[in-house]
Amino acid sequence: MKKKNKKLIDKKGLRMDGRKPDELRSVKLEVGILPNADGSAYIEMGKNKILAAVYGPKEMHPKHLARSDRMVLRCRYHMAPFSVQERKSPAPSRREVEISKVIRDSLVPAIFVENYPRTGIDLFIEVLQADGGTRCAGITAAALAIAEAGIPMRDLVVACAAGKVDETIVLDLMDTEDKVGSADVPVALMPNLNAITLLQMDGILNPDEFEEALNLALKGCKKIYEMQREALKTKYVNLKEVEEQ
Amino acid sequence: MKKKNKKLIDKKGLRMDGRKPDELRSVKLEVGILPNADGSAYIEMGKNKILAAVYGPKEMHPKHLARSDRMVLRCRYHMAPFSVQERKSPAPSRREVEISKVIRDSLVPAIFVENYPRTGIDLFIEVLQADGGTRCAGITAAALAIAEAGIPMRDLVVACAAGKVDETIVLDLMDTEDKVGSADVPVALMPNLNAITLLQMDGILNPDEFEEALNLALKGCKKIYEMQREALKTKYVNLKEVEEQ
Amino acid sequence: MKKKNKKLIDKKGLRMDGRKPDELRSVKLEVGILPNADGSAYIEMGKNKILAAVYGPKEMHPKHLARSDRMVLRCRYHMAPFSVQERKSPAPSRREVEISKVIRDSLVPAIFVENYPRTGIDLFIEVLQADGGTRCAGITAAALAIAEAGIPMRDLVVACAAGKVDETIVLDLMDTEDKVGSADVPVALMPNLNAITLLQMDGILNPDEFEEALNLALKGCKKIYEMQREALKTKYVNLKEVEEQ
Amino acid sequence: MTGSIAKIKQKQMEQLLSKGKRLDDRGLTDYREITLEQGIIERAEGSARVFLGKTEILVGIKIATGKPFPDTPDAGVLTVNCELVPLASPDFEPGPPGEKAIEIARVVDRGIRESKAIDVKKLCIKAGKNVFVVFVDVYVLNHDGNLIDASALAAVAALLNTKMPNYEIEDDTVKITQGYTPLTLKSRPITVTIAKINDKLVVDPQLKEEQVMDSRISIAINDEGSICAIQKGGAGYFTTQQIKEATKLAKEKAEEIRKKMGW
Amino acid sequence: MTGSIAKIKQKQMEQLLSKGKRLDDRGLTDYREITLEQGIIERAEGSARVFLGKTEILVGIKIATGKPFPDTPDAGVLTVNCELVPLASPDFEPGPPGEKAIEIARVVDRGIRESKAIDVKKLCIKAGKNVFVVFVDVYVLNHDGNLIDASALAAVAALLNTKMPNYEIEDDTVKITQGYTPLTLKSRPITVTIAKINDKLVVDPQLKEEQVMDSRISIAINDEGSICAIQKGGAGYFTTQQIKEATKLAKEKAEEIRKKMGW
Amino acid sequence: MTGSIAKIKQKQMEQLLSKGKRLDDRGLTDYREITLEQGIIERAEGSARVFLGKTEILVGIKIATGKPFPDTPDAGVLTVNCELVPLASPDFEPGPPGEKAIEIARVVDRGIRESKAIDVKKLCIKAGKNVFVVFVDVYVLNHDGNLIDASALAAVAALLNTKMPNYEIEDDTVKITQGYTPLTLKSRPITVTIAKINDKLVVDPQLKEEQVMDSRISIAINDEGSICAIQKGGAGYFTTQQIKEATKLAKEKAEEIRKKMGW
Repeated sequence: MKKKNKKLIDKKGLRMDGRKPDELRSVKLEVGILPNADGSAYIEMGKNKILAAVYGPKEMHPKHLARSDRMVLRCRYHMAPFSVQERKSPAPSRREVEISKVIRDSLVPAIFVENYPRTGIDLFIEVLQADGGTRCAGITAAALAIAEAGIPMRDLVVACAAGKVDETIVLDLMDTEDKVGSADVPVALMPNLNAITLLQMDGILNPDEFEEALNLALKGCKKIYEMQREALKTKYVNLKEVEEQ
Repeated sequence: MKKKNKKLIDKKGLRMDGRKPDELRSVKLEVGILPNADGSAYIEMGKNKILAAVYGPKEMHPKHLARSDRMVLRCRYHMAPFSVQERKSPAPSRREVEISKVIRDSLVPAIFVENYPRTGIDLFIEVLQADGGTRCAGITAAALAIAEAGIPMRDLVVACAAGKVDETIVLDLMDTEDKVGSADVPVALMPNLNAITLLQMDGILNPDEFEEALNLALKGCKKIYEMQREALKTKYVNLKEVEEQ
Repeated sequence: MKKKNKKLIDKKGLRMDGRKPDELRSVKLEVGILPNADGSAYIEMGKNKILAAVYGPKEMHPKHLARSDRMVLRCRYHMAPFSVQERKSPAPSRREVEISKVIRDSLVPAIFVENYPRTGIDLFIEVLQADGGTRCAGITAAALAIAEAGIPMRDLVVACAAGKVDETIVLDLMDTEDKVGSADVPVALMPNLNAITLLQMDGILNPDEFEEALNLALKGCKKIYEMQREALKTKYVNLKEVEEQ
Repeated sequence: MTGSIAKIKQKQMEQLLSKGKRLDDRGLTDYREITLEQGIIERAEGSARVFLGKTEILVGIKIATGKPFPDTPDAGVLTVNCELVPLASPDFEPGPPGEKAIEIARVVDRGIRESKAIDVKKLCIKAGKNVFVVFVDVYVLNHDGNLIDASALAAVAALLNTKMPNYEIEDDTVKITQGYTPLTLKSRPITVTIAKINDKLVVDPQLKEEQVMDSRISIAINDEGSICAIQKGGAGYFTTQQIKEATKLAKEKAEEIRKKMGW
Repeated sequence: MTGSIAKIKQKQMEQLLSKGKRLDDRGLTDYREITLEQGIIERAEGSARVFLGKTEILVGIKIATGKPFPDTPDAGVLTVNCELVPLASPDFEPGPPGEKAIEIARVVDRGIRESKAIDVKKLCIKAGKNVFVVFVDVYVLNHDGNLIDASALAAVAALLNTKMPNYEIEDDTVKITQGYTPLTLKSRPITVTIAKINDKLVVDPQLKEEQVMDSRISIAINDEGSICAIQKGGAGYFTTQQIKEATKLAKEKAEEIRKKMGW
Repeated sequence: MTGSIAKIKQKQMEQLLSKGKRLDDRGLTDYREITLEQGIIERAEGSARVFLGKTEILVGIKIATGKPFPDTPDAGVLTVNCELVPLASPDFEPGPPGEKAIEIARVVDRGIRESKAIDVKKLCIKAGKNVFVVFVDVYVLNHDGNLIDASALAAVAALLNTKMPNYEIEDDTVKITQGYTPLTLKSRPITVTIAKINDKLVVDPQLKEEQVMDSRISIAINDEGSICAIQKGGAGYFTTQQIKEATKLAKEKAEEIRKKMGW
């Protein structure tokens, strides 16, 4: 349900948190922060705080889930009970099941799954605090975790949403904009292949508005991609420094 | 709980839907209506609308359920959420678990299970609309589905209930008669072997009344058996016509 | 929550059921009472009525739970729905899961698990009536059931609680003392090895009180151990008599 | 039991049966020894333990207050649950009730409900608001066959032993007061199970007989000798003649047990 | 289907597609035959059955009264559930809905909810206390691909066929009265699924096409031709250009279906 | 870890221990480095993150209103839940809490409850009707041993950081109003875990030590230096002498941590 009472864009064209329509929230990315995981990353995007970790490649267990022609990616997107306003039961909701599926579908195209038959990797995304756009932020972090695990990738994957609030197409909706606004379009992109691997929409947009939102989301993706590269670089520079000591 | 307020038999000895005490509801049978199943059938009996489908014989999965000396029949009787007055949760109720078991026990005697060790067949009965007597109608349809799947049978199985309403022994109780009446006796029969494979009773009957009800139910079974044969014949005539084209 | 309203110790220093602070409730032990089990025992301790049964040693099922270097003990502590004041759902509660674990940890040290690799035994403890101290009484019965099953043991295991009510350290708390008292310390002991295999505490005790309670519980254990030996002797005398007939 | 051993056992049993004998020297229509104790779980509002040979069943009754079902606002609630407690048999596993436990619970429930043993109207405290809920928990402690008859008997015995809490209604809230009133039963249904083995009907099958039987039929008989529930089980069949024989047998055996129980 | 057979099939399909042809002789942007029946489940407040080629979906609508969500006290509740009934395919297993069924339910839900087809305010009986709950149960009876479009179509058709119970409020309690009032829909969203196979876009994929497709996109179009929900699925990707093509195609096909349905 | 490798590791560890040394150069009674951050989850009413060496625990506190338990109508509700989040260890699997997670939750709960850290009477809004429910969710983010101490510490730290919503009662309904009031704790229990390896007692076992330990004992100490909860774990035993040593050690280490935390 979308309500229309609140004023989401002020007279100066700025949003509730002072952003311009095409402005991202502040993003913080860290790679390799969970010692036990084979790969891991942490993202803050506005007030979103999300961890992603990868275990594998490894033998599939149970075995009947293995595939003779490719690696299997299992994905669990999950919200901590304290990540949202009303405490969420830790049992996976239908929403979490669906998001786990679309995130998996958004990442598989970037992995050379056909090169590692019979193996599997487990991806876990934990939302510690949610503020709108968690699936996109989760994908952005997950791609870094997969890269850190040393799993060969065609390209990184980066995700960002655009949408419509108060008749304006805006980038990277925060929680209130998502709930009260009139449309939300999350998009995931393999930036060098120009391939869209996640696309969903909620709300109502005419075809022109949709195209505008899609293009804005893609722009957002490309900006975040630069930060992803930076985060990976930082990680490996640090690593090199550690090794050189 | 059986209530006694309603008048279920009128002065002319007719029932709420105009039937005589020993009269069946109208029955419609169709064989082979679900393209993916190995065998399937559809029954309408009064307002009951029920589908039955068979998959198999096939390897049992999981394997430890296979039996070295016979075929295993698994059976799931299930009601659609919209099949009854108050929406039913799709999770199997205790009632559905029990009925699945007695239906299985009513059909196994008709199958040459000893000839197909280590295999299994799955039988699914879906009640799309319920109007009393669903287990009997389900058995009648299921036997046709098994036959259509080409699984060798000693005999068909056909089922029908009798019971007592307003001090009268009646055939084939509909929903209100079942709920408000004083007894219900569902019976399944292998008609050529004269073998009773399902027998249950709810309510109170003295031994004479019980015998009367049982005999009436058996009569009903034999009538429906003729319709079963007709339905199979129609199916194979149609098939032959298709083949001859 | 511990309440302090009730008077649990009277002017003569006696408890609600007339016991002295260091007195056990009456204990009744029987060995070998469930014909199907490989070993079984029954305990009454005050109003506690508890059955324990052992199946095994046997092949582990499912196999991946087997251990190449030892026998696996599985333990289920469970309360009958009618064993407590308010009917308890038969589904295992978190409390039952935890108690199952600590009981298992209290018994494993007594079994030569390293001598029987790849095997398993199942221990079932059913509380038919609960009156405080069920985990201790359950352990005492379970050790007898394991012994009766012929599983080689280093020592028996015997358990008893001590605690604090109305500023007094008391032995073997019954239900009201457990709920209204200020501390409860269940202890399990291998009496010949002087080895403590279960130790828990609820409530508040200063270190001196704790030591006093621990010592009192150990005394209680040693008394019950004599009854355990008696019960086993009775069992085997009876058995001999049966054989000689 | 593997298939081949089962077949040898079955042969032996069939030879005995053809001479009118059974493994434990009973006649074809004899029950095993029945022992009944009532009130052994003081915490429960009612309880009974039944031994049927080596089969052992404990039933506990708990009474709670709750809401009526919307379609019967003036009736209390009867709930029967059966647990095949894993200590009763190597074949029972922990976990929620499977189809076997559910069938037992539902057959026991049907016998009590259809015989109108409990006057559910009397369990109503305030129509549409508060009623008593009677929980009948059937606990199988040792399994040596014919769980249905032993469970049904223990359930009725436990109900006969049940005390209902007294209560007052004060300002629309139910207050449980001191003391108890016995629950009165309007009928004492008795369930008799008959197995068909090699075309012979045998009463009260023990476990080894159940393992080779074709099928079984359980028939509940009320105080007046009428039938109040039937359940056929097992992957075999009965002829009409066998059904008639079984109902006659059930009536006789139920009267015999009723006499023995003093009901 | 094993990997190698799948590869041969895929090759054949790709050769056909490169000539603009499909396995069943359809054009790339053709739907299979659509058949719609409404009102076939009289017990339900609304129902519809859709055949899309051999894919068969039955949707039943049940209306209940319940409490509103705390954050929307004056709005009724819409609940969409999807069951991949095991008789519909050898690949469906009994059990609670898995991710595939949940995705279908949520995509159908989104199409209805976001198009504002149902005025949930009109389902409010008494704010904060009583509202109508609309249960949309999607029942897949035969699976031959494109379950999303068939389910979405059947759900809207069933809602168009739904009658709401009349009621009165008496002393703060809701009383259902005689008769019904039709549920009016403010929009009739139509969902169009387009699969990408070997870089070609094909409308309404059948099962064999789904088994080899790279990915799919489902687009719901409302009465005004606006987009009201999108879901990309499958382990492949789309280019921006393909997305544009797909949205254009979806709009055309939705209009075509709308005309056919007379909506 | 396979059995043989485990045995070699165990040998090495035992040799070190016999010299009073540990794998990471700690003394037998030393804790690893403890880092505490509070308030990092702004959405939660309270939160804290504890690092104990590489072990990482995040605890979030959520406050809700609910009904009291019937037997304590004037007391709020404390609920502790522990999730062994699968990203924390290759040994953790998704799914409902198993016995390990349940044990941690219950030991953490016991420390808080038995020390009377929270005055549950103050969580009562209207006796018998409305109370506050305090959800303590323990989230294990990296597992390197001694989850109990780290969880217990993070839980108390998160509660110390918790703000309770203000409220008014208007016509029998609770209305949450602007602003917050800090939750005050009456005690700050600290839990100390001691493992027995090869008959030596070591404080704060890391994961590799837990894998070879005989058994462990966790002891919660309140502000006054009294014991408020104990849990022995692991398939080994303690002598009476070792228990006495462990309780003494626990008291010392708890005071040390209390000082470090400034509690």
